[in-house]
Amino acid sequence: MDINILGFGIAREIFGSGQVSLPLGNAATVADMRSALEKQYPRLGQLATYMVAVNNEYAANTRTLQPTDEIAIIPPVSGG
Amino acid sequence: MDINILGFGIAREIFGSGQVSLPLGNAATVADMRSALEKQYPRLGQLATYMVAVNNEYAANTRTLQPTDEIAIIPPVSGG
Amino acid sequence: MTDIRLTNDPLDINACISAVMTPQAGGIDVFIGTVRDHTKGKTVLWLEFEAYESMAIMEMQKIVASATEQWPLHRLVLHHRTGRLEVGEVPVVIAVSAAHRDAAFAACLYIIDTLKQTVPIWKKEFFEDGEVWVAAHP
Amino acid sequence: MTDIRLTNDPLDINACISAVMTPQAGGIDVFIGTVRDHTKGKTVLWLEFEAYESMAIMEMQKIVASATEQWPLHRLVLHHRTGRLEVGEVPVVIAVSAAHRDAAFAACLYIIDTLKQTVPIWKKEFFEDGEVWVAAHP
Repeated sequence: MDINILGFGIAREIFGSGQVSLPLGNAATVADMRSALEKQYPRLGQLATYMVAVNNEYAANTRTLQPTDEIAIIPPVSGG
Repeated sequence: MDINILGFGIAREIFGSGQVSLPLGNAATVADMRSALEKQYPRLGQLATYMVAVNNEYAANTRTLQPTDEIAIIPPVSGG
Repeated sequence: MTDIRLTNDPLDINACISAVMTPQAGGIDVFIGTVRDHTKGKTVLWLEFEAYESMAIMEMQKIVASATEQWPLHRLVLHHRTGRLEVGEVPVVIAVSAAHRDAAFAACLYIIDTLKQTVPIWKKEFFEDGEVWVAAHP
Repeated sequence: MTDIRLTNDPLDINACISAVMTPQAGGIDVFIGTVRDHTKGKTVLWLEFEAYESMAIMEMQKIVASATEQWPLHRLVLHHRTGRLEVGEVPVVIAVSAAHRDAAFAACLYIIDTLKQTVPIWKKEFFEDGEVWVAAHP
């Protein structure tokens, strides 16, 4: 399946775009997505940390992804 | 000596005036003044507590009073 | 910069906040006291605040000096009102700016807590059936 | 009453405070973030705030719900700004009213602390010699 991934802040700059598409095996998890994404965008692995949001909520690494999910990369937040 | 005593809040109402005069022995202390004052104004002794200020500062009971001191009765404060 | 004031006039919250704003500050904490419409289940009609003015100013200065010693603050405003205040009106405004928010919060809380313990200001509550000097009796 | 907002427009501090005033409240605590002119010794020219809007609103709602569960509050306003902000401008305003000041202070501090940890908003600092996404790198 192909999943779409939103990028914000420095992730958006690393992607060179606010959204990228990534091919993943069916039943891929957040952890699988992280690995594939960091292979394609090595600068992502150099961040202090980053979270993954699925459908506007922080998601655990074990969560299985669906092609219809809204998935986003959340670099360390710095609002306020 | 005669000392002048300022009253605020409920103390002013107990005195019936913002200032009263009280005869005290020379070298009288704050404690002496409290006793004499409570004899004259028994309702003062019924307050939750009250402090005495001398020259705009809270004063200990052992402090000796001078006729030139600015003395004030400070009932429980309730500002803010 | 610190600005301490005891006044019969309505307090200007906006002016207090503007006065503590500075490009060096990262955070501002503001405490605004307001007159509540009830106390212990009884309806409050209005309040009257009385102060021992000269001493109140001195005690407010002590509190502000202590706060600026305890925390790295940029600017500080402490205004207290006296006289008759209606429900909803503002007896006190404290505004503190600091490089970091923790200092601003801690100082602001310290100032209002200490003011309520040490500054010679008295509040009388007026009810339909009488009036009470707050905290005067056990 | 709670009012949560994420906006590109300048925040109106006065309106935030007026919105939480109520005759039931005895105290209001307000936190105002301001853009500092320096960070780690370097001069900041301006900031840019970017948000993942739909999720940021949801996280702000969670924080507000958690605060109103933890403390007895009357009214609560949480406004955050996005886009370019100059030094001295205001990225965030939090205003909380409660019957007692301790609840207002605690809730206000909890909200800003948690917002800085969980709400997907990002700040980029612009210096004379470059730009940095705050906290992105170790």
